[in-house]
Amino acid sequence: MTALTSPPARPEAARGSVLPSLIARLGAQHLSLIGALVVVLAVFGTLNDNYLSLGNLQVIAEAATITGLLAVVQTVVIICGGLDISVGSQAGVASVVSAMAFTSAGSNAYAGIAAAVAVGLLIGLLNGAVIVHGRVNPTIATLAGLAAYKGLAQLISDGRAQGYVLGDPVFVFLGRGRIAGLPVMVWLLVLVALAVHVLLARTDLGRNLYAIGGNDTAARLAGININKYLIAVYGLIGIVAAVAGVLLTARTGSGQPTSGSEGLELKAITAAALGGCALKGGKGGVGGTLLAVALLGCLENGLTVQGINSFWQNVAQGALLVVAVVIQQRRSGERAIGLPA
Amino acid sequence: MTALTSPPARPEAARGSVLPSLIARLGAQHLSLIGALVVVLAVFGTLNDNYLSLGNLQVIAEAATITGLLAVVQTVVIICGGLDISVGSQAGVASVVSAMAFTSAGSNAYAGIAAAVAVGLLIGLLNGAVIVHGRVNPTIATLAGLAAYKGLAQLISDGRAQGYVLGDPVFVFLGRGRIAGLPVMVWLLVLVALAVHVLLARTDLGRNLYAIGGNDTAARLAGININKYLIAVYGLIGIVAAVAGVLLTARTGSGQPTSGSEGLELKAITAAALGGCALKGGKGGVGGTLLAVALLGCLENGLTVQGINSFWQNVAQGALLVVAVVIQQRRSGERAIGLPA
Amino acid sequence: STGQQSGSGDGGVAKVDGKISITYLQKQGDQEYFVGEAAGAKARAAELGVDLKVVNLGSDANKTVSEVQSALAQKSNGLIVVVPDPAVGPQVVQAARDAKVALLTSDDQICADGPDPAACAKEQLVPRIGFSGAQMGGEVGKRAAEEFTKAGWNAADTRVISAWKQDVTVCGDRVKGARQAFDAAVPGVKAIDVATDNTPTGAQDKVAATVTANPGVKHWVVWGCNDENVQGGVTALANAGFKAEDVAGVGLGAYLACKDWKSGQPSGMKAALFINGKDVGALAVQTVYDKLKNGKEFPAEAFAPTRMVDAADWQDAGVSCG
Amino acid sequence: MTTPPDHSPPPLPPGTAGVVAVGKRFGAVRALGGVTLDFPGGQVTALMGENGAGKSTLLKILTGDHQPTEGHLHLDGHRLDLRSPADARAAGIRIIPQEPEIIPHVTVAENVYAGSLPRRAGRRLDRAELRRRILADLERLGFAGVLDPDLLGSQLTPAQRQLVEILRALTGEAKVIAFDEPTSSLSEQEVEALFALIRRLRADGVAVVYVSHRMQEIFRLADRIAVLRDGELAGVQDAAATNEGELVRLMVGRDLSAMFTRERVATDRVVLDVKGLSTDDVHGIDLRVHAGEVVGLAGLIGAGRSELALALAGDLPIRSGTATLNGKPLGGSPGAAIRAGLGLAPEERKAQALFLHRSIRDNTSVAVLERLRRFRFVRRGAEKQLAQEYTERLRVRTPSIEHEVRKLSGGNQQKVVLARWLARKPEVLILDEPTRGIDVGAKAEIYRIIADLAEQGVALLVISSELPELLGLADRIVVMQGGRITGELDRADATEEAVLHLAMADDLTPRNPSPGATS
Ligand SMILES: Nc1ncnc2c1ncn2[C@@H]1O[C@H](COP(=O)(O)OP(=O)(O)OP(=O)(O)O)[C@@H](O)[C@H]1O
Ligand SMILES: Nc1ncnc2c1ncn2[C@@H]1O[C@H](COP(=O)(O)OP(=O)(O)OP(=O)(O)O)[C@@H](O)[C@H]1O
Ligand SMILES: O[C@@H]1[C@@H](O)[C@@H](O)CO[C@H]1O
Ligand SMILES: [Mg+2]
Ligand SMILES: [Mg+2]
Repeated sequence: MTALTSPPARPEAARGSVLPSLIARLGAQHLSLIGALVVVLAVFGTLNDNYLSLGNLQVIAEAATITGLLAVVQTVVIICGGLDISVGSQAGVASVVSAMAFTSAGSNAYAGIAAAVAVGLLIGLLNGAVIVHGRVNPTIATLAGLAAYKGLAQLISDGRAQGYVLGDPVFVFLGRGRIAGLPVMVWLLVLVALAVHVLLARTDLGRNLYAIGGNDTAARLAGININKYLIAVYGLIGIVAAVAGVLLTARTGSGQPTSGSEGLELKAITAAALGGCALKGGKGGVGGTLLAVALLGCLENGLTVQGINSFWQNVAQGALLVVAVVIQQRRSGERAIGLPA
Repeated sequence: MTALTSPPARPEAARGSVLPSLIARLGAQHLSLIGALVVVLAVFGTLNDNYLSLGNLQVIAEAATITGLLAVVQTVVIICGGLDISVGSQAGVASVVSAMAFTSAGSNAYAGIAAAVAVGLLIGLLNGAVIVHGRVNPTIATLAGLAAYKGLAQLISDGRAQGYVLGDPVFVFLGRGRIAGLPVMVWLLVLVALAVHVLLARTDLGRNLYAIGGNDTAARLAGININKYLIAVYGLIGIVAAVAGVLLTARTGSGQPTSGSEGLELKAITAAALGGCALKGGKGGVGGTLLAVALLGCLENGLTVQGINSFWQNVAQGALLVVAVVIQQRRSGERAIGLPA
Repeated sequence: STGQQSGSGDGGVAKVDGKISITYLQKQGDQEYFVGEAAGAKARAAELGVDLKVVNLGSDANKTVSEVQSALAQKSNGLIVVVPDPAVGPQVVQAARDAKVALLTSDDQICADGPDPAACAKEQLVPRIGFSGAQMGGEVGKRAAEEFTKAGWNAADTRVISAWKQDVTVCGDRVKGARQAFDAAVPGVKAIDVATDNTPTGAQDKVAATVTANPGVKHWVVWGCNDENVQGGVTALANAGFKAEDVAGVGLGAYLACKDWKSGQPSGMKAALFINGKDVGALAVQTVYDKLKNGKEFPAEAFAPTRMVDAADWQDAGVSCG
Repeated sequence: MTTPPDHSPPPLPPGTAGVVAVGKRFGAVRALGGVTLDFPGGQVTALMGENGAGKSTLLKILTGDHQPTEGHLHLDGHRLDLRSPADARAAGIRIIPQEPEIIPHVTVAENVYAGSLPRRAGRRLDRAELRRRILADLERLGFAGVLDPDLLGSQLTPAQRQLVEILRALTGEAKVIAFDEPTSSLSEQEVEALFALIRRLRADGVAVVYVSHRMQEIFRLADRIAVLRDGELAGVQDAAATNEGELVRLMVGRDLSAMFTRERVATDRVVLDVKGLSTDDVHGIDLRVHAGEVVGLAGLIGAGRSELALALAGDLPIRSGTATLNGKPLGGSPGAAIRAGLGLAPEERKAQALFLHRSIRDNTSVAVLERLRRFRFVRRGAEKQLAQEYTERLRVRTPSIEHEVRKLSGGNQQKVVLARWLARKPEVLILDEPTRGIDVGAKAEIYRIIADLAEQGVALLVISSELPELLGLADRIVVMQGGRITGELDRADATEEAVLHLAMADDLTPRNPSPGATS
């Protein structure tokens, strides 16, 4: 198993034992992110004794899970040259659906989850179809989805939190359970991230996704059925966004039409971009995205723990984003728009 | 004078008298937008007697002004291959600054406006510098700006509305005045739109912006100083965003750190994209963008006037966005990602 | 111009003979409380045969101005407004007066000639059906103090979590009110301000971080801008392993608190101030109707009934729990 | 007979530019090292060398696009520091780059004058003047009928894009003009016009630098020939005093076997059968290619060859007629065509074929992944082996197969495109301008691979604008003009004249560029 990052530019490094190679690979590609993460951990760890406690690290991980899930699938769609701005709204629909189906199936959690995933898949396929068959630019199509699915979630829930799932062992397990000391939610993120990483880095499907994002004409002429891939990717997003919605329900105890899901798209896209995805496609990987999710999560938690007011938090987050990317760009030596080499 | 739209593919059409050519050109390029606009006006006009009244049309125009201003400058930056997601936050800073400077200069409106524009210019130049010299992708840089400038607005205002400008004739004139029956705000939009149109379509500066966005390597090799242009464009955005912020203050009566400016970036980008700007640069024009602003404004007003609940409004707006773009794509015959011709 | 007239003295407003049309402009129209308020208003409008439109302003002061203008262009006879920010008040008042249309505010106060209702001359305050943020906060703080005392906790190992979105003015008023009342009753308990986005998940994440950063604390008091904040905080504490008896959450709204109570499980959500949005909406519509139909003057201020409820009595109080 | 680089007297003519001890590194790759070379005014200096030898890099340094890591430039006896292409333009140095850079949504006229658009007071664009200028320049340079100034950049064919670059470089005052493989996508007619132009430039005292892999061209044009090998100057020759063999030896360091020849191995089995096929711009095509046969497709710019290839490959809609491969119908999608056994190495490597940010390995294996996978996992070992094999056979100059393709020289990128399709081994292989920008050594290898494939029974359709190449390779040459087939020549009857006759059937008078001074 190689590192959680984009398919190796140098597979030699993938040999040898797992951990050192993973660290070596992640390190080389994401030095600025790792540097920033270390600085954040060191600063807040020094300022506050409990920041680096197991408990707080778990809190950070749990808080980052839903964003993390959406950032991982955002990575996939960005790699193949698209974007999904509607993930937050999709999660909202799924959250409401899961709680309502749960309730109307006589408190059956599996019914709730199944209904949410089914609806998520449908929405994802609809996005894909609009983009592929309607020939709509992915940004615009999902911008429309952002509004439309939010409205949908509000309509079916009448704008109110729906149901109450904290009496149900399955939902409680999802929201609060632990396996081997790690929150169930975090396990879920790890699972999804690993699966997507393997898909991207090790399978021909993943290769083809990079190809599509790198040069769609070339991909088409190489025999790749771009339309099918795009629809499948948006379907996958729908499913994972539904899982995120179910977790939202499990965490808050009820189905939330907008609360908790609004703005998730921006967080997910920010993480993917900070993690090294080129917004024009063809580049990026799960490893970088997860590092970025971790960095943003640790920063937000640290600022909160230090009691920094939310206004400063905004400033700090914006500044960090720029600094991390500047370092990254300098290192990669890539030319941004119009600069001399 | 040619039409308010992207540069002529066939300059012959630009000859002849102004109005017919304008209509012909707008018509040919934006048939789906015009069609959608006509449908919207007809439907709501039939349903509601007051919808097409002069009063209501003015209300629509006034309500669309601030979005319109930002959409016009968004058009410029999209044409040259960038993006500015921080325009809303910039307007927020300007709004607060205008009110606070007004107050501390002993109720001097000109001081307030000058301070806001100066700060806007500074922020714009900072964005440009980060993108050009920091080599940061414009999306990420201004995503960071979105957070940072919002935080800045909140910090300087302590998160509260600032000052009170309704006793001042200048602000009252900006917010409520009319010239020749048209609101001053709308005149401002017309002025800015015309200036930007002339810049884009009629000056070599504008043509260079199309070159930069269409192919930055070609532009660089042609000796165009891309860095200077980008910094100037972001500076221009800063200034226009500041004007939008001043209008926000004039309209609401005080400096608003976030209220009224949050989310403006998405509206501006939506309008530019719907108006025909290709998000990858090199294409678009003021005419299409203004049409899109009008369409979105008329739709929103119509839905509200009909008493449609806000949840349905979300669904309807999303759906219309998709439909308009689908029609546009079909007509232009452009191939979206990977589609057979 | 404006200075002459008092807030309630909108003398130009004439009685309406035919069908009355009213526009209800609400901030945060997708928030649970306001969804209820709109439902109450619509139900009463239907009873009265009034043509009612409800408009969601979100948190957009600029849209407030646009929508007021739009409603006036539509020849609405009366406006009921919940402003996203009180500073936009004078603009709303001005527009309504110019058009000689009846203006009532609900929930939050506005001033005819200045941005800050707290600094407003009494006659410049616009008539209102609603509640006072400071007063509601006061009740929350009082109840929180009672819970603290009843539980027998001490100041040393107890902390207060005060959670709100820091750029929402009315939120600030509420938590300040809570703090004052609480401190007056049980001085010396340290409070931690937690900046949230006013959503349950946002509050949950922020409170979770705050809790791990304060490991010595045994008991927690939680209040905030609304039920979202308090419910999120209480859930975070439950996730962090605090038992229900070590947490005293006092909600504001009761629409989320009731879900815990309905389930019958032990909960850190000990009480909540129930504001019946439905009643507020209905009362607002009724008041405007009476004025336009019968010429009955607006009362300067009519407070919606609020009531502190808990697991034992929420159903009697009429909290409907979706 | 290597002449050592030398720029002591005799004194240099005015307008001479040059590099002194110039070197350039890209990370670990040394593209150029210590090159000292003059480009005298009023002479054509040809620059030759294998793919990746450093030719484009040298030109990019000369034109301010790259800054040298060592050494410096001079012009007219003064040291020159160029920080950008704008600096170079201002100094009178121009380039026609190897890859045309076109601005998609503006007109040809604006493309040509980008950066120096005519304007009136207040920076207002002077459209009338722009039009006047482009028409005059098109006329002056002999491209009047070939290029509509109102077309948008996105509508141009590769040849037209190349013409735009030529126009760009030839407008305004220039002292030094560098051509980086300008003819690789031009057909005879435009090539002749270009050569006439270059001769005029030389007569006007311009220092012309000319990069090409085509020996014929070099000997027709050049006064001096400089050869680069592995980033170093291998020698400078007087064109009149050298020959092909010597140049090849300088370039590759050894002799190459004589002219390529191959035996006919075609069978009677029809593999590709096209009947009455029409697309939007191609009409009534009847064409058969047999197993083991190499059919050459000749024609001028816009004759419709590439369009036919794309239609067969499933990427352009077929309006009427049929095309079958071993009886299976073609059309639908590129994927379907590939599964039916057809492969197309397209004409435009950057736009249509390459994943510039991916490795050589990824680029080579993309069309063969389904043979390289177990379940859906790519077998890395097999993949590496395949990429390694073709990289070596085609002599791709690269530090490793993991190198990103965008970092390769133009010719080496072209080899990667070919590697992909040669590795796929389809039953019908269409190669559209396969040797565009490829050096002599690698060309020979590609011809050998084509011959091998034919021997294995593959049916090959080769599109090329380089007639000698087609004449050497093809068993049969089919000629197109205006979207139709105008004739077919058997190997025995095929001569350049015969092919050109068919390609220009209606218009046999070559259009000579109108005389007149260049600036
Ligand atoms: N002068 C022209 N102006 C615009 N489009 C042209 C012109 N000539 C040809 N085309 C377009 O080019 C396509 C046919 O050319 P195609 O590229 O297939 O020809 P080709 O023989 O391969 O020549 P080339 O050497 O240019 O590749 C058609 O789409 C046609 O519309
Ligand atoms: N931007 C770059 N990054 C890394 N390496 C580069 C870059 N540009 C060129 N090189 C390397 O520099 C060397 C010289 O390349 P150059 O493009 O100058 O070759 P060339 O002689 O023009 O070849 P061709 O005939 O194929 O065009 C090659 O090894 C190439 O891989
Ligand atoms: O958010 C609160 C809501 O919970 C209700 O209390 C009414 O006022 C709003 O500001
Ligand atoms: Mg080259
Ligand atoms: Mg061709």
